[in-house]
Amino acid sequence: MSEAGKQHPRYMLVFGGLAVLTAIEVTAAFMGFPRSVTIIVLLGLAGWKALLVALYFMHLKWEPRALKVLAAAPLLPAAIMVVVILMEYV
Amino acid sequence: MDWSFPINASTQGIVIDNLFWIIFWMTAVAFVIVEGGVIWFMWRYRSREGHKATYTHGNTTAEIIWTAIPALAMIFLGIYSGAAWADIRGLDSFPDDALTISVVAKQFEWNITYPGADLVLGNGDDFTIRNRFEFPMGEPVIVRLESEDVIHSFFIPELRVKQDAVPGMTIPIWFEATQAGEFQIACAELCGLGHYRMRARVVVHDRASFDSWYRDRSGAVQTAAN
Amino acid sequence: MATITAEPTGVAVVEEEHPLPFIRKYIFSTDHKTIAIQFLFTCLFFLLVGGLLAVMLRYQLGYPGKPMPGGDLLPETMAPGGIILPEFYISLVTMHGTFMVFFAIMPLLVGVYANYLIPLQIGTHDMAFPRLNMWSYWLFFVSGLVMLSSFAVEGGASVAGWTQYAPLSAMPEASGVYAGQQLWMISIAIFGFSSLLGSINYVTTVINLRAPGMTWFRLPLATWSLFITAILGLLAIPVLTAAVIMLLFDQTIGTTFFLPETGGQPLLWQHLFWFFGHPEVYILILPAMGFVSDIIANGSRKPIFGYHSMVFALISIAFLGFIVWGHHMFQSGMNPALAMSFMISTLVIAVPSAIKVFNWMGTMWRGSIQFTPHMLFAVGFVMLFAIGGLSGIFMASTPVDIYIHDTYFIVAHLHYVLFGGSLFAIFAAIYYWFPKMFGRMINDTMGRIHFALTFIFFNLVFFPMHGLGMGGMMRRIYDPSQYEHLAGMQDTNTLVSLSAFALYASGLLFFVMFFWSLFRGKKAPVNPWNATTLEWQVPSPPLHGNWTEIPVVYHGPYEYSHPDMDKDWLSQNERPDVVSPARH
Amino acid sequence: MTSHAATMERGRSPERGLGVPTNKLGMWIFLTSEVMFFTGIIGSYIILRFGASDSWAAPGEVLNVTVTAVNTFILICSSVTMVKAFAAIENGDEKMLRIWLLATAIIGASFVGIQLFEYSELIHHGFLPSSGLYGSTFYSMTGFHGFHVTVGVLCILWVTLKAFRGGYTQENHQGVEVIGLYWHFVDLVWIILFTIVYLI
Amino acid sequence: MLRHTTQGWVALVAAMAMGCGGGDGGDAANGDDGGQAEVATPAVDPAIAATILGTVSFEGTPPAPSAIDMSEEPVCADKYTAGPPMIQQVSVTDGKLAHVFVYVKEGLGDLQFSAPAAPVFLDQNGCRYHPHVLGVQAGQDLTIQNSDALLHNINTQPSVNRGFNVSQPQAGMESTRRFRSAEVMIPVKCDVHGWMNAYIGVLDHPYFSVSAADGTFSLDGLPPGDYVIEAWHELYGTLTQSVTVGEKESAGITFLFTESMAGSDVPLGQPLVLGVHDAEADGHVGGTDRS
Repeated sequence: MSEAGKQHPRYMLVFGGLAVLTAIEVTAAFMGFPRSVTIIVLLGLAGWKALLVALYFMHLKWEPRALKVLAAAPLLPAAIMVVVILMEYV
Repeated sequence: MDWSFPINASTQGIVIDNLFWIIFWMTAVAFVIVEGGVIWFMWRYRSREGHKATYTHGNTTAEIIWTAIPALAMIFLGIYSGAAWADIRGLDSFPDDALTISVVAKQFEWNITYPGADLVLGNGDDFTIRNRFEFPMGEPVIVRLESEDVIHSFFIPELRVKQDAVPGMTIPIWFEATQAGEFQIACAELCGLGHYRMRARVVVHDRASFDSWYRDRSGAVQTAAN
Repeated sequence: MATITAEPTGVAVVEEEHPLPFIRKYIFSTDHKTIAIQFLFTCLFFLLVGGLLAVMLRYQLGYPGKPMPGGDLLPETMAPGGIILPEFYISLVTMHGTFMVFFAIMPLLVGVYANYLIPLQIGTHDMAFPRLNMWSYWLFFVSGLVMLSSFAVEGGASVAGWTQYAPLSAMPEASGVYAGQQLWMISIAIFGFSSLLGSINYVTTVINLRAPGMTWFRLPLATWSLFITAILGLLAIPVLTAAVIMLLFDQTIGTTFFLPETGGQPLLWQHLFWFFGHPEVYILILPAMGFVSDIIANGSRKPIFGYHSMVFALISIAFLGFIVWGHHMFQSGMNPALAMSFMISTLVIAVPSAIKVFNWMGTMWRGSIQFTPHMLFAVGFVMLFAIGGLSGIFMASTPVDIYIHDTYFIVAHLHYVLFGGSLFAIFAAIYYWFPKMFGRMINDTMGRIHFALTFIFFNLVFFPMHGLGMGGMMRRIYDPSQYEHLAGMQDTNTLVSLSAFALYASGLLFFVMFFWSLFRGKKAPVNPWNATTLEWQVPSPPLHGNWTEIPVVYHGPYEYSHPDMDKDWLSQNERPDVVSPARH
Repeated sequence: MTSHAATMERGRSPERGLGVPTNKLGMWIFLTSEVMFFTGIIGSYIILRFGASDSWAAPGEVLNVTVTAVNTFILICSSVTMVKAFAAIENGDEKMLRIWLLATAIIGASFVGIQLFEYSELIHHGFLPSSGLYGSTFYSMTGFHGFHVTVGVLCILWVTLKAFRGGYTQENHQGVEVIGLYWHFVDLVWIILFTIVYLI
Repeated sequence: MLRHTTQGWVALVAAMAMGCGGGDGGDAANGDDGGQAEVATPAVDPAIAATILGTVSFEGTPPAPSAIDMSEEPVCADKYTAGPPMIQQVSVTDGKLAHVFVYVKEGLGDLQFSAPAAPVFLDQNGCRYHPHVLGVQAGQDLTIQNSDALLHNINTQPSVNRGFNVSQPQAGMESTRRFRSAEVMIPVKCDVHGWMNAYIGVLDHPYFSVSAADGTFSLDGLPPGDYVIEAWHELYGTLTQSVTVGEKESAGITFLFTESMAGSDVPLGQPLVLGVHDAEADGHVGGTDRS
């Protein structure tokens, strides 16, 4: 099947990463940083974790480029939708 | 059958009507080219014995031309409309010291609240009239639109004014009437079974008659208050 | 001059290897062709329903407050003594829009022809996921029935307009409709899932199952447009599904997404709806453009003019479709600065549309045009779509939209695009592919008569609406005579109504002809229109599995009137032995 | 344009188009539309929250972050067991496949269980879908995610059953991979939800 | 429900056939299917039946009536030759209060009464409801008529019954609806004319009455026994009295509303538990205005 089959990524390493990041998130949320900072940090961490899952667990890292593009495609309209509607407030 | 606009009685109406006719003539040209072309081709190139179609996959020059021309037209239109829009609805287009009137829509009535003797809304001496909207011509009027229940739309055809009234929002619009007369507010956004009859009387006064009307109305309210 | 002697590749299925039992063959079939035909019949039924609703509401507008003939058959809650009640009128308006958009036009374009054409035109056996395909149909069927049943429940069908603007749609105490509103939401949620299954199928199939040699730029434009459409559906319809479910929650379990009391936002609904709704508009027109491209090339016996720019126009329209939705909301209280940017993107989208129109004309130019019904309808599409596109420019310009927004000018515009555009293309497609689908021919003369009647009455119905709109007649009003500025327009409204009845009648004529040809039409040859695309290389109708040996593709889809050939068409799968005529 | 030989070549290759097996491609395409579905719901949440931020309580006040953090960890675990299952069958180890799949199903189910428990607690304390925007968005987002997890669990159980029947081999195990993709996607969505719903 | 549903389908089919085929539109008009089981009435023997007669009087000065601005509705305005119509929440004529809904709140035990066949009428005339306050028995037909040549809509907002919101765009139109269960009071309004309002009291027994202009009311044909009688007014809330009547007796009671009661809770849409003595029987029922 997909090339991933031959050389397995170190799943346990990724798992550890996710666990640690989650822990960091939970603590960071209650450190009492200024709200804006907290939000940025948390979103950053969440994005990182999401990326880990997508790249390693979903093997996107080893997929052909076309599939990477296809997987990322909906993020564009999604971003457009949210950002544009948020412009109501500016 | 009259297929024309109702008379125009506002300053923004002039802009809107001009723009409408500009677009009308632009599209009219395109209309003639397309429809005329299609019909002529249908006749000119109808299949006949021993006549074979020309084998071509296209012509880049032609395509560039008929891409560029509409593009230019649209750019022109965009700039023109953008400017006009800014003058009518732009946040900085609002006059500073205009008579401000609050219009609250509900199924299926327009409640118009006037600022009372002190000409400031919300100072106790405001008075509200149901389905009757009176204001002076020749000076800008600001309307603060609200809705109690569902979405309505504040539409006065002769003034070329239309704006939805959305519950939970206060939406200001301004306009300036150029002639006195009696018109109607119509609801232009489906708001329920009474939508088709959600109308109110609009009376545009000249300054003098507006003053007298306003005086007895607001005066009346004050006596009631005392 | 060298003459091409060509011999086609691929072997079509000629007899069913293992015939299926009735129920698997006709009811729960997984054959894309059977499913397409199931869609066809269901959608034609909903088309009739939607048209009937239109006839009723046109009666009220033509003869306000007069008892409608046969109206006394309706219960007292709809039309006491045949007099249509305002609440029934607005539910007619709502359901007319709903049925036409969701249950007639869209599935006619996508459900029927994406299913039928894609596997045939790309040269494969069936869809990538035939079972999902079957589910897609049956879910559609259920959602249609749910929508239909909302007429029968207490309080009647939805009255909030097909756009279901909150809070009217979320407040039964304001609309007077309880179950009807909820059924609308449920039905559309099911519908969303159905079309999701469809889209997955179409996209996957086109990407992965193309025949050898069927490169992206050898795809017929019909398939191209259906592919793009499927992508639009994939990305837009889930948003609607989410939105209707949230609205359903507002109606039932007391959430307040769109109710202002606790900070909910009515405008959010409009944004979500139109974020779906505008791509939806292109879902409703792109396939039509694809069909028309195939048919005009065939009917003019010429390669399509500017194939590549046609494809890129499709793609750019689809992409722009995601950033123009705000032009439905210029007067909705949306931030005026936002309106400005939406206006620009909207005007931009006019350009690719113009390219397509001119390319169709370029295709007809110096062609050898045949006056078959499908060609007539395709040309009719070009003429009427052009009008619809041009009238769209008026409302794209924000200041003008202040006046014409929510007037009959909009109604005229959208019907020129959806009826004059999509539905004409659908008629063209039905005439064009009928022989392939059912193995019988439709009588040309009958077809031409149907075209003439439809074309004339269509324009009589919808062109005057521009005038009504300029006069300031609002949409969805039950009785224009209530307004001074509309008082003078009753005769126009009556004319429109009468023409509308005639238009419906000519529609009925089509149905008669359709079913007559189904049983009595003369047998159809394999390739009655001398067309080049692959679906014309299999028997009419094709059998389950389409091909025993997949064809190999050598040419673009529109090799008509090649100078080096005696016959004036060259099928995509014909192996040229002397020279390759593909010159681009 | 490509020479005929080239196109034949391209045409004949077993995986045309993206060079991805059809089932997998189908799942990925389905996931793209799932992204848009969740955009509809999460996007509404973001927009509403921008508009009326005062209707939200500070993190931890209403919602129990500790329990949910544990739950998040559990879901991540289930993702790991899922990839383990996939890795196992890629090496042809059908026994481990069954074990890992079973583990995934059980862990996934427990996630749903804990979420239901959380709901009952919240409802007991009077936090309902009808409690303003906070309640509306919270229950919709987590509810739809929970629904997706439940569906995932059912599918995994079905795959597990097939695995016990020996339905998957080293050569042919697309089913495992495809359901795996869905499962990881659901996990991914939760990672986002946990952050924006519970921590922000 | 089912009846209504079939009606709807008939409609649909009929519509399909466009003017051919059968099906009766008739009186499908149950905003609420006439649900309640028709129980055979244990006829209250007229020989022993008692009567409660009484008057409602008022103390203090009622709020000044204000004029209704009907200038935008000439059709209605023209019907008022003698001066403009007045909003009259409180109509007092020499110390007697009209528009008071008086009914037996407790004491009937578990007697069952079947709804009378004759409908109760609510007329819309001159953009006012006539009568302004009325009672109807659960399951009894309520026939709403439009005597104005313009659009009225009848928007009821009950809390225990299913509400309805129907319109009558033309003069002479009639709609018939029913309420399934007892509810005092159901507010009725016309959204087209904001000033139009009325109140409907729904009971599952026939012992109710509305005080006339002279404040009098009567509850006839009562079985002997002790009763709690409640008087309801849209502005002054409720008063209750206990009264005992023997065979063929005729007891007289009076209710006295005072100016000071203005603003007290006005119960709307209170589900009634008849027969059971509830704590609310002391004149101040917790009002729940539906909003």
